[in-house]
Amino acid sequence: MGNVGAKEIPELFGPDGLRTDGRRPDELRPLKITAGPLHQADGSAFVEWGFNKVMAAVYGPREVHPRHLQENHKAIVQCRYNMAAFSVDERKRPGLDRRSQEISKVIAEAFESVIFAEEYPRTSVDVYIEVLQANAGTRCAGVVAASVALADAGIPMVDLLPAVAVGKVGGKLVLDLNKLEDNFGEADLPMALVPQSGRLVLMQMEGHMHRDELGQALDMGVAGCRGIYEKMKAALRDRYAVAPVGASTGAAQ
Amino acid sequence: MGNVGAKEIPELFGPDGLRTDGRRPDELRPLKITAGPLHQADGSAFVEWGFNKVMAAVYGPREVHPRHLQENHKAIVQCRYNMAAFSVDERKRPGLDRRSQEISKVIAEAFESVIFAEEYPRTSVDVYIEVLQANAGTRCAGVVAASVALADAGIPMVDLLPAVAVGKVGGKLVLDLNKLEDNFGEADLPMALVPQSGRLVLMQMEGHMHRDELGQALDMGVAGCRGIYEKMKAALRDRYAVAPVGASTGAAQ
Amino acid sequence: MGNVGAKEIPELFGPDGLRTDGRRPDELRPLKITAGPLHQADGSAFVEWGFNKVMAAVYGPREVHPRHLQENHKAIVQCRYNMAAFSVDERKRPGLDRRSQEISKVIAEAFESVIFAEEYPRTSVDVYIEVLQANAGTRCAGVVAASVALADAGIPMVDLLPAVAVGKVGGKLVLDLNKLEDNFGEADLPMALVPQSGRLVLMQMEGHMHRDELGQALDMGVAGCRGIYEKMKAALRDRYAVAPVGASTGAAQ
Amino acid sequence: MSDEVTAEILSTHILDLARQGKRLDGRTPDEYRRVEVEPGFVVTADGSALARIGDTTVLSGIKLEPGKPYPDTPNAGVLTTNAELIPLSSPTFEPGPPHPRAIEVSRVVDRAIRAAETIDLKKLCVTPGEKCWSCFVDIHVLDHSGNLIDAASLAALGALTHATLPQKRFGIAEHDIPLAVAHFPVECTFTRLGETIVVDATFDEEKAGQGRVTIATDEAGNIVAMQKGLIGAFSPEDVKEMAERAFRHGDRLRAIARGV
Amino acid sequence: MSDEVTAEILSTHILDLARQGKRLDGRTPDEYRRVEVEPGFVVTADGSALARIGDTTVLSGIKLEPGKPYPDTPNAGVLTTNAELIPLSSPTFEPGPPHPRAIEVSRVVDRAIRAAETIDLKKLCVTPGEKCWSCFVDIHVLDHSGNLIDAASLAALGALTHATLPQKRFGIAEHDIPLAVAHFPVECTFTRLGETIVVDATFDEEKAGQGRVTIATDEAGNIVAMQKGLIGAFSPEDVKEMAERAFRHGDRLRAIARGV
Amino acid sequence: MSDEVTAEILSTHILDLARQGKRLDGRTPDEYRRVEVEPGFVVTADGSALARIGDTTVLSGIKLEPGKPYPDTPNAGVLTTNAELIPLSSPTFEPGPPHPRAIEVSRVVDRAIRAAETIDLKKLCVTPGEKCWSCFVDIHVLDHSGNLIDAASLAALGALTHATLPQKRFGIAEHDIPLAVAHFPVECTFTRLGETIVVDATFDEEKAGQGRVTIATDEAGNIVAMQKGLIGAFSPEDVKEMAERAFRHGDRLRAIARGV
Repeated sequence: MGNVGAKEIPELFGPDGLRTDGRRPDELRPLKITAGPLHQADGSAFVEWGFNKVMAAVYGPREVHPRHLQENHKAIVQCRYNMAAFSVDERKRPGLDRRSQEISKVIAEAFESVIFAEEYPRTSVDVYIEVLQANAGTRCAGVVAASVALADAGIPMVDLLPAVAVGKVGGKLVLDLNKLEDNFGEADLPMALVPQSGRLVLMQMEGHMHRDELGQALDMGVAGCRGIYEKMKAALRDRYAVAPVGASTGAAQ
Repeated sequence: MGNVGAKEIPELFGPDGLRTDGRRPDELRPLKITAGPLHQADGSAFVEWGFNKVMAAVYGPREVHPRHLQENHKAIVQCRYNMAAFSVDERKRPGLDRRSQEISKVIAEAFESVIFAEEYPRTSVDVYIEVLQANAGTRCAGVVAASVALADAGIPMVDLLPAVAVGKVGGKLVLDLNKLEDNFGEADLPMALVPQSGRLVLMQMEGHMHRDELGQALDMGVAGCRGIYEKMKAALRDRYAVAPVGASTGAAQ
Repeated sequence: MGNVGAKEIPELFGPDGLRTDGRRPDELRPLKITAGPLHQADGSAFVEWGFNKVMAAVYGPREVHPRHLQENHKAIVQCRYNMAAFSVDERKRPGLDRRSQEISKVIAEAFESVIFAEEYPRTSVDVYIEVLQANAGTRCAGVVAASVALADAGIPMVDLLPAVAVGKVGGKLVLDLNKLEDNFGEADLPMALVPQSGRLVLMQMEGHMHRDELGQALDMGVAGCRGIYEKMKAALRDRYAVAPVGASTGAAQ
Repeated sequence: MSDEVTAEILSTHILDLARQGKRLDGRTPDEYRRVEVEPGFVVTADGSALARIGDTTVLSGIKLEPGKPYPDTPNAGVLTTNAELIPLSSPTFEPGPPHPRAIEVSRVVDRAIRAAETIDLKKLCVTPGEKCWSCFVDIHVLDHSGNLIDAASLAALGALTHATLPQKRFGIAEHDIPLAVAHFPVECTFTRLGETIVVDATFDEEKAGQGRVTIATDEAGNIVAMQKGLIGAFSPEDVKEMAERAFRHGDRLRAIARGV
Repeated sequence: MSDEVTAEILSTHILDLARQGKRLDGRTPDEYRRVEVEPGFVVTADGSALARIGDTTVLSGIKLEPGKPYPDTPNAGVLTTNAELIPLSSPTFEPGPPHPRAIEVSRVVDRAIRAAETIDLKKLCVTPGEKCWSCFVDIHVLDHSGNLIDAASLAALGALTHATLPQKRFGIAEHDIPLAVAHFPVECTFTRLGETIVVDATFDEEKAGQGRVTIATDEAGNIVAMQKGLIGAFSPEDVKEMAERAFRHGDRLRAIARGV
Repeated sequence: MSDEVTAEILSTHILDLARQGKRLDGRTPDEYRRVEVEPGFVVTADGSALARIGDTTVLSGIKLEPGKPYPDTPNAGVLTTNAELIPLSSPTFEPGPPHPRAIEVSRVVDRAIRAAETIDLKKLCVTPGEKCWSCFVDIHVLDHSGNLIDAASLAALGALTHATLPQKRFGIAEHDIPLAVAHFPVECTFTRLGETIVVDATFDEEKAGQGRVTIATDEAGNIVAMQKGLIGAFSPEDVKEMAERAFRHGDRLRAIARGV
């Protein structure tokens, strides 16, 4: 998207109908989730997804900073999605640009939609997402990482939040865009699903998608999310398998 | 003023002694004041003056932000004079530059000189002035708009604050400079008058004005303010004529 | 230091072994300390050292700003080391750059190491250092000025804090680098001494100093500090000699 | 009664009404307030429009200036969208650096304009890699009674539609020419009130709302941008239904913004 | 007794004295404290002066650097005035971005220098539209015992009067030449204390004051800048009378700043 | 028991142990926790390394870009070091502009790299005064369990050691070449606990500490940077002793960072 005036569009499908990285249209990139890699955070997760590397940490429920944001009847979720200077081809100036601030906002709202916020009035649940290596799909990787980190921190939630983008590439709908597809595709539709209710709590879209394609795109994304959901649960099971509950509490703090 | 090294000075008076826009030296540009155009603000006014378009809104008396500015025995006035990016020929970067901050300060002090501030201790009266289209004289237009907005909000004041600039153009004193006169004139002297006491609560000046000219310039400005005062009162009368008191309260909030 | 790729290194010692400004290797530049030159500050000092001119002022113990930095059992020291725009050859943009922020931090920590902070819980001792004319060694001049200002303000301390840099120039260790030596020398080691205990509370170093040279460099710096210490005490004696205690209190406030 | 309690009661009432398919101001769930777009409001801008949706008022002004293409798009002009939620327009807005909600408004509007290829940025390139036109879309909220995104989108589209390339001001040509607008995206925003999803929520409805979805459509049957915001969740079926509603409203809103 | 009460009592006393034409430090209403200007205080600056009015001390330093003319004044150099009200100089100043009162000081001083055509900016143009000298007037307040504007104005004028164009530093010519100063504006500030209007108010008088007016005059009988500040009001007659007083004081202050 | 009281008790315990030459985690005063450096962690960087000291984890990434030499060093490339103490890594870090402690970490690491002439900046000059490579060393703290400076220094050195000049990305040459690393400085940080001075303090030890000294050494027997920080004092003898310890640890840390 957004590459108006850029170079020629490369071929994005092989003669076998497979994508540039050999995937089928509805196939995810390799996804590896590690729960609890950090020691200072109350909960954490590291996600390697395609060529993305994303770390998430959760602190809280804790005192709200700045204080005036505090709410009397519930916890608030504050999210900071940040890209490391070296995570992209051209060095990114440190600090949150407008894109990062927008993503931080929609991710915070997504999690606030599933957390039992009333249980911790006057507190903040702080979600930090650091993109260390970026290759398309970092916001979805961030949501997946943060969701596992929240579970690792023991924050009560309706459900985990798997997330994935559906894109339109060379006129076809595909799941989980890679960087080339993101650069030269026609549409990008990231979403995050509450598997338990089948509803979306995060959804953005940019590009061109015909009204007739929307239904199929959503269905493809929901199916993708359900696959990711299994990997998230497995990561949390692995976390407890390695370190039994009593020990893990210590390790996570 | 301030156009050192700029192009040649154009002719600013016709052979008939009239100005480039056909006005006599002591004649105001067309001035239209609308009280109460906004729905969210506690009081508001829209001023079209020559080619200026200025909106003002008032909120308060309300809690002071930031808190440490609060005063125990009186209300404070906070003013934000801002120019829209598209209000001038060359796009202005959003945000308050130094000029806007200085103007905000002197306007706040002008209103704090006429408001019965002791009636609302520990509160703030917030005055917002937005210049949407600028053509010389925006600070005076802002004072006029804000003053009507304060009255519309029901803030108790000694009096309304008419304001106008007197300038020196081609060696002659004139009232209410237009943009051409402002660019190529020799002096600019904006002022705001308390009609009831005949005193000035805002006055700035820049340029060259001989000591012998000051008295006449002040007299011309005071007379101009008295004319504007009538239009301000009429605008407030119109506001109540259209919507009787009970209804207008609702509309203004 | 840090002049990689710069012009050729000039000769830094004469045939008589003296330095470009005629000093012996262990000789200080002329140093003049004036205690109490300012009227608003609770304590102040002006230091002219070589071609440096540095003013320091102390306010406090007073309320902590911002409030959240307050400590329940002791005073904190806040330091702002700042260079005037015109204090250096190329105009410096106003405001604290990263170097100034680092120096402010280490100076604050140096003073917090010698002040009886427990005597003033929940307060701040604010130390302001303004470099008006810079010529190498401004942080040490700032420490000397601030230390005299603290004494002038009557803040209880273990001892005064003399400070000086030792450098390595043309392979030799020298005391109190001037600008030319600082630009073309091999190492710079500023330090601040607590004369009473013989310990250092500020020490930084940059450049190349062989492990065998460190001991001699520290000894040279300590000896230099002891000389400066005498001048600091003399400046405080002069302050009280001119204005007897009762009177000086008034003058300093 | 504290403000918080009053707001709580109002929200409950709004949700009660919604359960019956009703709204506080008498509208149906799928009904917009009165929509007006007044082009040319500001003559100092190279294009401008004032959009009103009920009591919500948003002013947009376009400025075009000589600039330099981005290195990765050497053949295209530069488009920048900025929204200012100035404190004049609402008691809930404070002075200071742009709040995330202001950034969201500008980015959602920007995304629709950009993705729909509203203006052909290649035509704003003068010398590839060297010189181009920079197009600034500035959005100034004046009165915030809810549904800022739709109002901002209409104001921006209205302003672009009537904008001119100020070739004369910059001594590039003798005459200004119209900025060529190729596509006409409009945003349509929905708010969940219980199981009812209403269009064009008022400020009070937004406060009672349980999630918001904005869908931008173009004149050719494409969805060009979407944004789910605030706390709440929507099923894929909800999204499909909202998209159809967005297309229906889109045609009318587009006509108003274009003044045709 | 709280600080607030003490200040209140002091203000009342100052106003009582003023009613009798008296001041706390024994001056008459139209009398300045001792005024001194010491040029050349800082050798790293291209011009500098330390101005003292009583206990108020302000240092100004000039820096001249190669720059680029503004597009709308291609034949003129660039003048920038900046005042730093650093927290060293007063318990009432805090660290942080420039406070509006610091901005006001710098802008009022700047306005007088600029309007009086103190330095002929055209002479600072090297190549029209391409190269010029940028002249920075930096004002550093060291001790704030009231009347900062006048002290800042004297320091700036003193610094400019003795400044040199550093042609050598920038390899432009073999020798530096003096910066040509054409006019000599000085500011004179008045404070209302009841119906008495005093010149050169102390910090305590400023706190008790009911409005402030600054009038800048040049050596040729022109008023070049004015600024009314703080809470208070002045009649046109007050302004005329202050202007005459400003001209009387101006001649003496000008001589001190120029060192003649 | 309040957090403050708990921390106080822990600090007292740490100081008690130190008096007996012991530490909470069983180490001797002169013992580091396990040290690991993993190069190449981030492929988008031109060089990167993840350094772990016990639970402390720091990631550094190098980026090289075409730039312009500074006017005073026309024959040298530009080196910039930046450390981000992001709130993800510790409950004590807050979002916002760089805190002085983050600035200190970046400046101390930068000072060692620069003074040791780790990379020959002259080789990064392409056209004197015109074109050069800008080398950015970005340091991202991920897990802060104490001794950030040493971990940051190891990560930065590890990243530089394995970095390449991205000539291909910028169309300068067909192939990338390794960034030539000439020297290998490492920092070694000491913390006073009573009269015992320990190396590689944990977060809790730092809180109990009475002063900190960092000494950077190179492979040739030079001290290239030092920094005393926090509240506390050290005798010249303490400093000499710490320097000798820094050289001993330096050889081992250097080998780990270089991966040799």
